[in-house]
Amino acid sequence: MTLVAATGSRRVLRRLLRHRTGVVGLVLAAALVLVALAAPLLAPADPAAVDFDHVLGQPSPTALLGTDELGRDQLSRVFFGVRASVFVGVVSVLLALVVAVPLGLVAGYYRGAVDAVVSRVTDTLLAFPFLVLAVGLAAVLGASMLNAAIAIGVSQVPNLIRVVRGEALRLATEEYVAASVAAGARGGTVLFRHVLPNSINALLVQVTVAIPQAIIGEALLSFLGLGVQPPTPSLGVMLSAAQTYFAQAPWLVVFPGLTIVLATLGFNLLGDGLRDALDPKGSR
Amino acid sequence: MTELLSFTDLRVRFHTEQGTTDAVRGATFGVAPGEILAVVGESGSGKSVTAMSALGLLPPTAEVTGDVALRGTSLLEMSARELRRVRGRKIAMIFQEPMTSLNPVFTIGWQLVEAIRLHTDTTAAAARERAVELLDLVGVPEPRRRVRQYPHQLSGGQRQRVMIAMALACEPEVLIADEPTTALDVTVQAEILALLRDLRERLGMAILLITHDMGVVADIADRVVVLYRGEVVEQAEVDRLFRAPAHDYTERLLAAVPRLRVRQAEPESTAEPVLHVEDLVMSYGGHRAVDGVSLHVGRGEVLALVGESGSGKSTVGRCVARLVEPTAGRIVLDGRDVTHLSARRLRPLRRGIGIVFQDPGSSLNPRLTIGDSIAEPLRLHRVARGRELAARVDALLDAVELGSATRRRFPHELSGGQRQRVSIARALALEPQLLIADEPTSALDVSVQDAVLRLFQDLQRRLNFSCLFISHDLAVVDLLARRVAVLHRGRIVEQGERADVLGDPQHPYTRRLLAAAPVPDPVRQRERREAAASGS
Amino acid sequence: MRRGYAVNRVLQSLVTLVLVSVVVFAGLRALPGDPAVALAGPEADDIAIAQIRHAYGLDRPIPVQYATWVGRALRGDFGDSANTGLPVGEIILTRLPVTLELAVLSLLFAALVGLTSGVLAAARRGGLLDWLGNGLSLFGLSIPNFWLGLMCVLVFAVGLGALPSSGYVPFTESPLGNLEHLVLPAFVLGSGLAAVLMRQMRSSMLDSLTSDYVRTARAKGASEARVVGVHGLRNSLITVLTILGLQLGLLISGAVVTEQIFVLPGFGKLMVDAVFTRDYPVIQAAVLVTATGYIVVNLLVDLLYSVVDPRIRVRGGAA
Amino acid sequence: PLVDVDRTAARVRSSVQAPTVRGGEAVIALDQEPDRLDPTLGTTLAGRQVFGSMCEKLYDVDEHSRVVPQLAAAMPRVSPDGRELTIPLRRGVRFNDGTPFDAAAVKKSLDRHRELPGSQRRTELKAVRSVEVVDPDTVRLRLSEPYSPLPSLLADRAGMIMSPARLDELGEHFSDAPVCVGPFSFVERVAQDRIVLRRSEFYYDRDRVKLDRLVYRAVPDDNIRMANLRSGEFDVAWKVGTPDVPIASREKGIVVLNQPSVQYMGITVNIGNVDGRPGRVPGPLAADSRVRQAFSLAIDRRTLNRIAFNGLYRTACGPIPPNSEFATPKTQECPPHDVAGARRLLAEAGVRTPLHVDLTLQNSVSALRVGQVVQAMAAEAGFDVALHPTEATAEIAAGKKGRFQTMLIGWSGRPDPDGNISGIQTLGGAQNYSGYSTPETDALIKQAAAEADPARRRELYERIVEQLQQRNNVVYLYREQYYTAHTSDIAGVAVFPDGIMRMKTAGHLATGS
Ligand SMILES: Nc1ncnc2c1ncn2[C@@H]1O[C@H](COP(=O)(O)OP(=O)(O)OP(=O)(O)O)[C@@H](O)[C@H]1O
Ligand SMILES: Nc1ncnc2c1ncn2[C@@H]1O[C@H](COP(=O)(O)OP(=O)(O)OP(=O)(O)O)[C@@H](O)[C@H]1O
Ligand SMILES: [Mg+2]
Ligand SMILES: [Mg+2]
Repeated sequence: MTLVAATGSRRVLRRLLRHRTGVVGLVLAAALVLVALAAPLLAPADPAAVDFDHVLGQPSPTALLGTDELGRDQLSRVFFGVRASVFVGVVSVLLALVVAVPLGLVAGYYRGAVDAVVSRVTDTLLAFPFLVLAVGLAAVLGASMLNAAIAIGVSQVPNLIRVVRGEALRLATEEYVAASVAAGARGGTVLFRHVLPNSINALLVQVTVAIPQAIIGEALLSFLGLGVQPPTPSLGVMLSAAQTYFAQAPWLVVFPGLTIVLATLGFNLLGDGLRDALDPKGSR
Repeated sequence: MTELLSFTDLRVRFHTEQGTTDAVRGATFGVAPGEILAVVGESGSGKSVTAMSALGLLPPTAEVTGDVALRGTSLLEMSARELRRVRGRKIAMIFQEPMTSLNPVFTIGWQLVEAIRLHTDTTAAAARERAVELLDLVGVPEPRRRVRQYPHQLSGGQRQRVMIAMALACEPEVLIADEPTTALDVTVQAEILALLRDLRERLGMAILLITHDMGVVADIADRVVVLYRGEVVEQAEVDRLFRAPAHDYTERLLAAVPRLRVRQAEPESTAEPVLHVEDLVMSYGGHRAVDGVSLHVGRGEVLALVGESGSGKSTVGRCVARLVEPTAGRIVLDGRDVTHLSARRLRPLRRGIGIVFQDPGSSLNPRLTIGDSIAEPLRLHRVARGRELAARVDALLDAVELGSATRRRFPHELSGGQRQRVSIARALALEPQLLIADEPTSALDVSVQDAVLRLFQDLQRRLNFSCLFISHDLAVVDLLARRVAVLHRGRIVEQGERADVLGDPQHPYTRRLLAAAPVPDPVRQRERREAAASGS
Repeated sequence: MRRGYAVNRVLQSLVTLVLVSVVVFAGLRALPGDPAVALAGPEADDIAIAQIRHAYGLDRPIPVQYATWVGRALRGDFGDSANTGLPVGEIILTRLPVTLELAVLSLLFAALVGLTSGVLAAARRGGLLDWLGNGLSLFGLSIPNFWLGLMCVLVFAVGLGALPSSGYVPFTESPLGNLEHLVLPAFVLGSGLAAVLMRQMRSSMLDSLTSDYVRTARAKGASEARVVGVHGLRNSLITVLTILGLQLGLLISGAVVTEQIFVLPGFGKLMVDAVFTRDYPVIQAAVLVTATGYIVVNLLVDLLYSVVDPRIRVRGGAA
Repeated sequence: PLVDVDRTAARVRSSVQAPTVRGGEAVIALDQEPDRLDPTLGTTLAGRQVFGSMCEKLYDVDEHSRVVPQLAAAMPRVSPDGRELTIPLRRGVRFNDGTPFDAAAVKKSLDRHRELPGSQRRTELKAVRSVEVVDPDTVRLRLSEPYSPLPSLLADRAGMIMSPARLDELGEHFSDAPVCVGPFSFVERVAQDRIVLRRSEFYYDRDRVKLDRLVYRAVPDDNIRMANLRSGEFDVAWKVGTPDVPIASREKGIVVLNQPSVQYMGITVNIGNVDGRPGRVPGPLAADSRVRQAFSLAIDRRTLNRIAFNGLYRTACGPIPPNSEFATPKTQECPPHDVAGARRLLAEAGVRTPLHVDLTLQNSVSALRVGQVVQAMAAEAGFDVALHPTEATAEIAAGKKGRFQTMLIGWSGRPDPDGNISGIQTLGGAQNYSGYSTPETDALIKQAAAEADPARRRELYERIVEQLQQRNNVVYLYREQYYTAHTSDIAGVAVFPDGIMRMKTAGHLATGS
């Protein structure tokens, strides 16, 4: 987190806490993370415990969010679903960042041969649709939540590379970059202290939109057998399973769906808040 | 006297992280039709902020009270629509920093045409013609080629003149010019001042001229307002002000004005050259910006590089710092050929080179605090860390007359002059062997400039560093430099000991340059001007 | 120098294509699920499988298979679909226009909605428009395409009967019919992209709007619309352009779900079906087509970068 | 519950008849893209649906799963030793390109089925040693051994006869423009989009054919298929998802047909399949039949059907479907749901519980649902089942290679019991994924196939099923039921137990309303 260090983490936090929607985002995101961590404590029932006598039960005092097609408690499943989805969402994006940011920066800043190599490899990766990539990775890596995160992360890498590269191309022409070079900064310093912080806004947007995409993408991977292993739920898996019962039990769609919306909302609002908190010109 | 534009008890306060800053504290003054009012004052005294408040261009962090009125109509209470009709048409503004104030992605022709067509029903073609005309008017050479160029392809002075042309596009009633000649050499400056004078005469334009150059004040102003720490401390006719300054600060200000008086030659220096440039050529797409420049700077020596705006001074500086790779020629640093050295090999050498960029605004990372920007070179070369680092940063800030409170601020929260001083502090942080200073005092008022120059001399004596000093202020050159090189259209036309070049100029351009340097004395300046007018 | 750049890029593109073809060729063969088994169907016996393996040359070494394939491909022959027996080249040529049309329409929709709402949201930061734009975009981000599509079918086709629920009519056959069939798919496919564009546009725009040149534009007396729509926009385009370029490619291959819902005979569906049936000839050719698409689009984007931001054009090496 | 599902499932309805008019077209939605339209090479059920309208066979099955003549004029005459089948052909029949249909054409097609490299029919016809033209209206099949299931196999793709003219013209590429005898003839195929057929002028029974055109489209998603049926875009939708059946059945404007199938789904246990060859698989599940029996006892098939399929499928405990003429009470017998018994068996076998079991299954929503129910039920008896969703082709590859411990997989079913048993349960069977067989059972299976007398065969199959149930290398779970929907604007669409929609007599209703 060079960035936060560069601008003073305490200052950023203070500003974030004063940002109205940012706080809402922070609270939502924190709540999700908390639910993810504490799912076993919070869940009123075992998310895998079936009850074949009470399938597709409507929300009721005993099962607050109803029960699913196997009679499992939907509330508990949502809690555990958050756990899987948030994990995949956050980890995949982090992974993608770790790979894409350095490559994109280097390609955009140095251009020339490095750029050619990075960009062509990116093109190659992009040529494989997510599904093809996912099936391949599923085959190579085997099934686990972490592997799902890796597969999604890999598929997000080329996008992020191109976004970061575009920013680096633009920012490399700035005079303060020249100033830093003139002061004897190494490429890494220039990139991480000057170029990256100034492309943070574009990056934040990409990251915050990537999280819901990862959550939805995970459903597909789980379906292919790469993601969470049933009966462990994830929000995406719950949503795709509920599709069949849409007419009979709409609540099976509504609650996981709403939770995804909340996650999207939370991370995006947090992103907005961070953006403003990190922006020295921010007025609020 | 009816005032065209009047400021009444104007107060501007900025709400920032570090609390509130009172930038302007109850300023009251006005400018009459056809009047040229100079606003002078210490760097950071609120000049630019005052000017910008008139057109409602302050950032949202600013809280403005009091009133600014155009012909008695309050500008602060105007609706966005009404204000838009005033902007550019009735009141035009030239911003202090031309580098960042031009849109980087449009050609300057486009930007001029826009300024013209926003308020008049000119056809696109006619507007284009007019744009060329305007560029010509402000003395930009080859205007037809220039209209197709982008801001980054112009020199600092050229950009500044584009800003001027843009402001004049609609012949406004009031022109607010914030340091309009900082990047211009004196010959061009003289032309611009003549142009302003002419506009005033022809159109009765009122001009509010913010400047720190007392020579310019003496040359053109009718009246002067002196701002000090956000307050108007003195208002007077120009002659009276120079003759009998009433306020303490004004007195100090005038006393600090450097005067060009060509001091005696110093003993010939025999120091070995630290920097040696041979036949340097830099061409941009066929256009030779620098065309066979050779020069050398000895140890402990200050070489002043003067010359017309756009003559290639900054380009020479950039080449020497190896920020661009020259098209041809050789650059030898401390006996080492660095012309084609790789970035990695160059890096250790960079420690010994400090650079002050011509445009302080864009050379500071907007996301780093001032303290971090200044500390960067120290961190990079692991010179200091932790508390020691903080102490050194504070000392540097202090040396350039900025309080240590500035440390936590961001570049956009500073005034132009303050940013320039940050840039100087950063360049000096490593106590370099060679300093490349590109117009380092252009945005400084004379009192601060005085302090900075003294610091320079001080450091130079102490550290015996060499300096490539790019400037258009001949008085400053006279004060600092041992030798002077005169650049004209990419070539060195004259080079030698300061006393020789300034005292006995050989090349016609040098002579013109010296003749054009304004004298900070309104009476004498008027005489010189009249003499020149009758002479030509 | 520009021409040199272009030539260089074309050469690079060829290398990329070779790279892609090798990766897809080798990668496919590394997938579990023997293609011969897949081709033979679930109930075939071993002899049939062996015969199929032989018939498709799958028993030969991979490099030989690759060489044969490349040799034919260079002559424009991509073989026959292993699944349906139809010529691959022909299949792709009939599928591609559908998806291209869908992609272009949804891109138009997304650009129109996403960019304008992004610009408006930035211009009216914190205002009603900002809230509205953000709300819609978050909705667009978090609702899976599948659901949106299904809802659209249920509401507009089944419920209101206003639009057809499936199928495709070529433009040349009936322009109106063509549009009718693509309105919903384009909306569904474009909604996610619109949301991403909106967020990115808003963010870049907010950056531009605090800059000095925007202040200059205001000082000139430019209307707020002009300040935002011309000065701000142009400076925000770099990032947005990147996203647009990426998405155009994504749209082509990512149209699977939409094509599935609206029963469009598109390229995305072709590719996915091919993956699941291990229809090698089709996958190989299809991936090559997407790769070419990306290469072209990214080349355009790179060239546009320097048009949009002239500084990128002339920058010397950062020594 | 909107509808009594048990009653719905039991109420077989193969077609709805009403007066119809000539003309018009029907759009038929399949759940899968048909593969090659070549009877010799085709493998998919979707492909068979299309053949159903354009390629008639020597024999057909009727709604009671009985084999009846189609292009043949009568049931085959079998020689006393059972090694010769003489088939009289229908006269005055033409292919849809006008070529006359005769014994030579039949021989050409049957030989192609037997010999074309990559033929999918080779196994089905492997008992046939030669095909002879007796006279233009008669063919004779010589068999290597008596093989009773043959006529039932000739009631499917193996019995489809292709136009010899077209075969000469296109050879291997017959699927580019297939021509057979059938009520409809092939017009065009736009890959991944549609297959269009047209009413044939040459068809011998054309007077009963009402529709002018058929358009087949593939729509894999159940919901989308139904939505398009509801919006009027489609006329017929193959396979209504079980959750939707109760709703669609009550819906005005929609007719739901219901036909039990001959297929089954079960859990195959890998007992001796190591890399596709016989070998030793470790673990108590492979080693001890008591453990497998415990697994079978642990599963409550009725509840499984209720939970996973709304009770709309049928439980299955053996390979022979109840609608088969060889079904007897004994072959339909089911083990009880007996958790206590299962625990006891595990204890007897000395297994430490929970016993970990890996279950490979296809990554479809319904398979996953079944898997999770099984997981929960087996857990009660002491099995810890881990699910491994796998993509379909990879699953089959894993099955063939023995790379699984247990696998949820089924068999599409044949009208004759032998087709559901021999390939799966005998040594070297192409689908013997469990890698298990015993010489005694193999012999019995062979004997049953050779037996001509139905009563004797029934007896033999009772014994076979009993043995299979003891082996439990395949734990049979349930049998699908085909639910087909069409709009109430048409009538005459018929679905028989072979799962093929017959469009021959389908047409739009006579009255406007
Ligand atoms: N990146 C560039 N592309 C094209 N032309 C350029 C570029 N940079 C500078 N030039 C041209 O080179 C010439 C010299 O520019 P330079 O900035 O060195 O002038 P200067 O002497 O520093 O002028 P000033 O005093 O106005 O700053 C100018 O005519 C300018 O237009
Ligand atoms: N956006 C801002 N936020 C906070 N403080 C600001 C901001 N802009 C200006 N200031 C402060 O207001 C004071 C006046 O600034 P202003 O730019 O008017 O100075 P100036 O008189 O123009 O100086 P100079 O001659 O150096 O340009 C300075 O102390 C500066 O630090
Ligand atoms: Mg200022
Ligand atoms: Mg310069």
